[in-house]
Amino acid sequence: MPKLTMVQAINLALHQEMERDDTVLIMGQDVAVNGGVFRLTDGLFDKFGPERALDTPLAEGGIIGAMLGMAINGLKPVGEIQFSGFAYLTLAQLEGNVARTRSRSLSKFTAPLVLRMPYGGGVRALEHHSESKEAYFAHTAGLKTVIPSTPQTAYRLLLAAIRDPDPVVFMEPKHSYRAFKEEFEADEEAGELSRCRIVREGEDLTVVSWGAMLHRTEKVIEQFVEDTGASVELIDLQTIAPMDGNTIAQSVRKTGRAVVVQEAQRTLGPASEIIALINDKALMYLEAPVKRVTGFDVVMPYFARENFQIPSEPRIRDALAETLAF
Amino acid sequence: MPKLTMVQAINLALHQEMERDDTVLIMGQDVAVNGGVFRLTDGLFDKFGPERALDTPLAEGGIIGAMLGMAINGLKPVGEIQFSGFAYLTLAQLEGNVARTRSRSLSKFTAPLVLRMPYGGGVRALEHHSESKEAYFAHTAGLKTVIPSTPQTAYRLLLAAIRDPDPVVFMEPKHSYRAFKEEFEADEEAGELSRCRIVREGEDLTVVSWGAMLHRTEKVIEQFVEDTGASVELIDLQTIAPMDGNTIAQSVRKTGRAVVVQEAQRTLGPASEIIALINDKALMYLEAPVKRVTGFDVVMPYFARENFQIPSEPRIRDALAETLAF
Amino acid sequence: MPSKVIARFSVSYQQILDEKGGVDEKLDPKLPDDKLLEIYRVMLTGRRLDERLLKMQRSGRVGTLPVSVGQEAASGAAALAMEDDDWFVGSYREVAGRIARGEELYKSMLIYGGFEEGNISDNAPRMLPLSIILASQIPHAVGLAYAAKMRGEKTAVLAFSGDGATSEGDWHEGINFAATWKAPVVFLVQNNHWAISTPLHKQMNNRTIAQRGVAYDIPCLQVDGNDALAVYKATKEALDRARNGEGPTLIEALTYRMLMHTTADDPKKYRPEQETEEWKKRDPLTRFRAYLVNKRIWDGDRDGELEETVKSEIDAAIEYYRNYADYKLDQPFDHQFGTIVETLEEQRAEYLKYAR
Amino acid sequence: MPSKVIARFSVSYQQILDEKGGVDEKLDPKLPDDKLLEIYRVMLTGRRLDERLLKMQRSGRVGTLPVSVGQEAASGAAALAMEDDDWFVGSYREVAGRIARGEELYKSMLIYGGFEEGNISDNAPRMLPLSIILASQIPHAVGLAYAAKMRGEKTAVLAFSGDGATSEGDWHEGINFAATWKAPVVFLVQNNHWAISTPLHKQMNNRTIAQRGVAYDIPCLQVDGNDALAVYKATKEALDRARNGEGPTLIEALTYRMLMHTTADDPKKYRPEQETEEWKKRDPLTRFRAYLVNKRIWDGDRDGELEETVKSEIDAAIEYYRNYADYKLDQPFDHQFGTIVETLEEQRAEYLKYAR
Ligand SMILES: Cc1ncc(C[n+]2csc(CCOP(=O)(O)OP(=O)(O)O)c2C)c(N)n1
Ligand SMILES: Cc1ncc(C[n+]2csc(CCOP(=O)(O)OP(=O)(O)O)c2C)c(N)n1
Ligand SMILES: [Mg+2]
Ligand SMILES: [Mg+2]
Repeated sequence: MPKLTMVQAINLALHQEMERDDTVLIMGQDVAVNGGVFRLTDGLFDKFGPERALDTPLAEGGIIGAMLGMAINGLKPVGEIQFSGFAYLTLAQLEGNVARTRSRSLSKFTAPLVLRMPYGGGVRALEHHSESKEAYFAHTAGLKTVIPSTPQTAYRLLLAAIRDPDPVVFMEPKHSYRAFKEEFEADEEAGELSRCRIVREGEDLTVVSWGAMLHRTEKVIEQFVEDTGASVELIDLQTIAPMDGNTIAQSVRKTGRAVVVQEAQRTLGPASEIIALINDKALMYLEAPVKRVTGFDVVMPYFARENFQIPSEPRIRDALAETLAF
Repeated sequence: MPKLTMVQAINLALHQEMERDDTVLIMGQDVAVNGGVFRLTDGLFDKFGPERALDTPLAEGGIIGAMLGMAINGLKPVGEIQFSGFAYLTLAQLEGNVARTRSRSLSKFTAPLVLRMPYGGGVRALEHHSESKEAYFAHTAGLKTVIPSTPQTAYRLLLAAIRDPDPVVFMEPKHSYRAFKEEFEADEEAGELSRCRIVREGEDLTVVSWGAMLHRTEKVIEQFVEDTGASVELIDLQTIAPMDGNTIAQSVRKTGRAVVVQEAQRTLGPASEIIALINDKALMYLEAPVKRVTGFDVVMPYFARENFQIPSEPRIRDALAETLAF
Repeated sequence: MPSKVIARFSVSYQQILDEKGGVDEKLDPKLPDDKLLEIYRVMLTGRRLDERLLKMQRSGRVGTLPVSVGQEAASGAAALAMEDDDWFVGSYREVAGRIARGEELYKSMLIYGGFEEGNISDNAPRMLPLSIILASQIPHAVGLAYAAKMRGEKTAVLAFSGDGATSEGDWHEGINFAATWKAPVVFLVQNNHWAISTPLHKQMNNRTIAQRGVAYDIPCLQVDGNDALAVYKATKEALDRARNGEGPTLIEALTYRMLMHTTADDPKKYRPEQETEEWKKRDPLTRFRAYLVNKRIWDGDRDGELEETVKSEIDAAIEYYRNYADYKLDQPFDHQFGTIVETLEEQRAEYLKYAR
Repeated sequence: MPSKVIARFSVSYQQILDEKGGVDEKLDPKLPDDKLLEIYRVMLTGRRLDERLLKMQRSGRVGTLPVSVGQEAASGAAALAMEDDDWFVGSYREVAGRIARGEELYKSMLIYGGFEEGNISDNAPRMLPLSIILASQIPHAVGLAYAAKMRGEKTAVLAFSGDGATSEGDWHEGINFAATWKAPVVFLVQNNHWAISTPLHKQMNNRTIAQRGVAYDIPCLQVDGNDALAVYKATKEALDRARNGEGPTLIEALTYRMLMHTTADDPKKYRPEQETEEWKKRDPLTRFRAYLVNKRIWDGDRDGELEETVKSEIDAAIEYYRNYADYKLDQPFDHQFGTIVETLEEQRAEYLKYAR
């Protein structure tokens, strides 16, 4: 089995799906000839030609709007927004049209499309290139919002997203694009949307994270477990909405304690919803407040201070320790 | 003292502020000659002329973008978006520029502007005219998001928003525009942003709501208290972000139980953040899960089914009863 | 500063019928009689439906409502220039156009009565639901067209917007995409001179809206939008070009909103009544009827018959709407996703407990 | 279909210096020598600063970085046509323009080093920070201009964007606002023929970008953007018109991005090298220098001296940047709001516990 990075895994998923289903096409700024600014779409233009690997004019609203028309008329467009920081230009179309296509037409028209975008910090880039705003999409009924954390799950979840009959916002943790490689099954099996993944089982503490933070959190937990002997369960959220509250609640009912690690700002980030779901479904099992390790409620700082905004290993570790000790 | 509707109260606040401060101007679609589709800006064009009461071309992004330029260059624009359902077209400018003007320029440039918009259901209108998406704005660091619930508080909070040195999204519950009148002080005293208002004090249960739901909730509570003799504290959230978690937590520490009533969809609506803040600051005082009475996670239905989506009196009442009985 | 001219553009104006229904023989597309009669029927049905909807609104039987009175030629004749397989992408002021495509009259009532069920019609399968977010439909039209073109189909898309909508970014982005991709779309702007209370001169600095096509180097022209023949002819030619791979066209149809913006609006507040009076003379129905009479394919005797037919169709639609009961309370949950989502099913139970 | 033409438009092209630095005497704006020398100094400083920034990026001293090599005339000469009180609204490819406005060289290093502190300059108070969200700055420029006009000030705004940015809705919306309000803004599009890997013909169907001005009925023209005199002259005239209440102008400056889009980009993947070679011949610096030599206000002896001065300015900036220590860890909290927000102060404490 080859070892792949997340970039390679996503690229492979796109190749395989376009091969398998000739209604799938990719589009976006610089995705065709250039293979995308992060090279996620490399080789697709050469293999599938300009009609199915489409460089678009520079307009995010136009991209998602045109994608919707294509999807209604029989295609399955997989669009790329160059950085999630520019995706708010698509929100009006997403909320106003994409997410409503099925409900307003009683399923006569549907919008099977995927909007991919890299998100999050860690690449020493200019302003707007480090945001984590998955909550905007997750707060939009009618969309599914997915964030993978590893090459293998990125592959499976992207296959699932493309095959899903409804619109999926697929946010890729750019910090993890090439950060590590992983043993890999390229068997064209799709994963399941709206399901968490239990990364490791444990009895004393539930930790929930996703995207680039998952990896960092996992590392901290490994050390923490080694140091303290605690038994920690780690859950990869995977789908931000519709959120799999039952898996999380089940875990918390077992452990009685939870920590959520998120890159996004605190107020109304996914951690708030996770806590609300724990409240709904497992409050009486809680032995300590659920601890949120999050970005602060400030505008994402430029990269010199970015690392103070994004949850660091010491912050995560202290949260685990405090929650266990509570 | 005259009795005023919320429309009259807001209109009065605009008149007084434009009188008091000649850098204040109003702008938006149909706000000048027509006085706005809900007549919130009536009379301002006649009194202050076309330069300070400005009908704009039909482009929400252009409106907020131009407002930012004006604000940087010494004016205090108060813009109107005709319905909040069209305000998502402003989000890219709000997130990408308006909210960052101060932080990216170390306060050299600032954006003292107010973006007003009616939101919420209840007027038998076409699609997109009934949404409650305050969470989009509240999840945007650098913005303040305010929702008044009564004529008097609308007046005071709008004065505060206009005088605030930073950008404020001011969402007006259109269902309450003319639903009731209230005794009124027109004394030009501004309220305080980022502060809840305790509408009634109580010992057994904390209820948090805002906007049009506040009024409905208050009615239910009155009857409920009469019927059951329970002692219920009602908090008007007023500012969605930055949220006044301390006032809420203090109340919950006293009552041990809470219900949140929100018109917005459930996932990642403000109630999630309220619960998260209670978790952070008062979890160990909770004797029951915090109950969320919210819109469901479906696309806002057209108005024939709108009332099933928006929390109804029976739903609110049952939530109070269940939470007390837990 | 002297300099060399490197590109020239012009915008032309087309009118075939004059205000009295006289026809410019050289321009007359010479449509067959049944087509002409269909145009008239569609326009009249649109007019009468609007009038009845207005009454229904006033008596509380439907909610807020835009009407298209005065604009029946601009959408009706344009839609009749389409082929069956073409896609119709409307805004919300194309009652006649929707009827032309075959939409049942009760669908409008359902829509304005607050039912999603009004959005789809088996008779008009290639028609998108009303678009309320101004100009947001423009990129959709381009996507529909791209898909058709990619599959090698000979279909085109006709997409409507208003004068005000041309100020929106989506409008610009969509048309630029269409031009760049040579997508088979015809953009028809119903310039009815007002966007609610906003007159053209507060909306733009332009002499014409048609010239916006110059920004994308696509063919663009202005037509008398109250002249059904001019609208028909321009739209037909543009759709044919689109189907032949010649790319998009922008048509500005000059027309006028005779009544209020919606039932929530009062034009007295901002619009001089004599302007409306002036436009009455250019009523698309009167003119077209006069043309039919001149051509001797219509006369006063037939008015009553047609009015009667239209009335009974509308009556039947109202009756259908009045008895409309074929709906599920929890439909929002049925059509949220095409797959079962666990947490949503939990919410459905809660919803059903209170919905009634 | 015959019809009457109701509006005509044209776009003209202006060039003053040829590729060898020869001047069209009739068009020469005959700038005073010190202005000419300033233009040259600004362009050269921009070029050298970019080159050094590139090196700093390669050695990890700053992060991802766009450079403007080849485009120094389009922003530099334009900015020198401004009055002191005018506002400069850039995108991110106007290094020379920012220098022209007085921005300290170390500010660029701070920006690309990830410090907000680079965004503001006391020397250039009326200059907005870089705008990274393409075209989002266009409406800001209009708002700045509206405020100035409302107060009766005689100031104008110069707003830059790229060819790709003209596809964005914000661009269209902003220019339409400016046209409608007759706002004193000049929109200068640096058409450098590429938007990352996207060539013009995939961006639009246009012969010129200038013709986008026709969509708003504002004056529009194309200039040789590597000809500092043509850029200067067109910008100056347009700014003067704006200040005189004659409204906005759209200038398309034809230029070329000689290097990569940003340091994260590799143009070999998409761009024919001979195209770049061709454009080398039109280097704005070489041409302008030849013109100065022809005019006898420059000669080879002065090159070394100027290079020396520029180098030592850049060295000093690097030195300043290297020692930059004047920053607060919790600055994001200081400049979040202009008022104290309780909950944010709680978060500041948590932030400070871990920031280092
Ligand atoms: C994006 C958006 N902004 C605002 C509105 C509110 N609105 C509804 S119709 C209208 C005026 C539209 O004018 P125009 O495009 O000329 O179409 P007309 O109504 O004249 O047919 C406005 C502002 C909307 N529906 N969508
Ligand atoms: C709204 C938005 N979308 C995408 C990007 C990513 N991006 C940065 S530069 C660029 C190309 C810009 O091309 P152009 O406007 O021609 O300017 P140039 O870089 O050539 O100066 C793109 C797509 C962005 N910054 N903003
Ligand atoms: Mg109109
Ligand atoms: Mg470019």
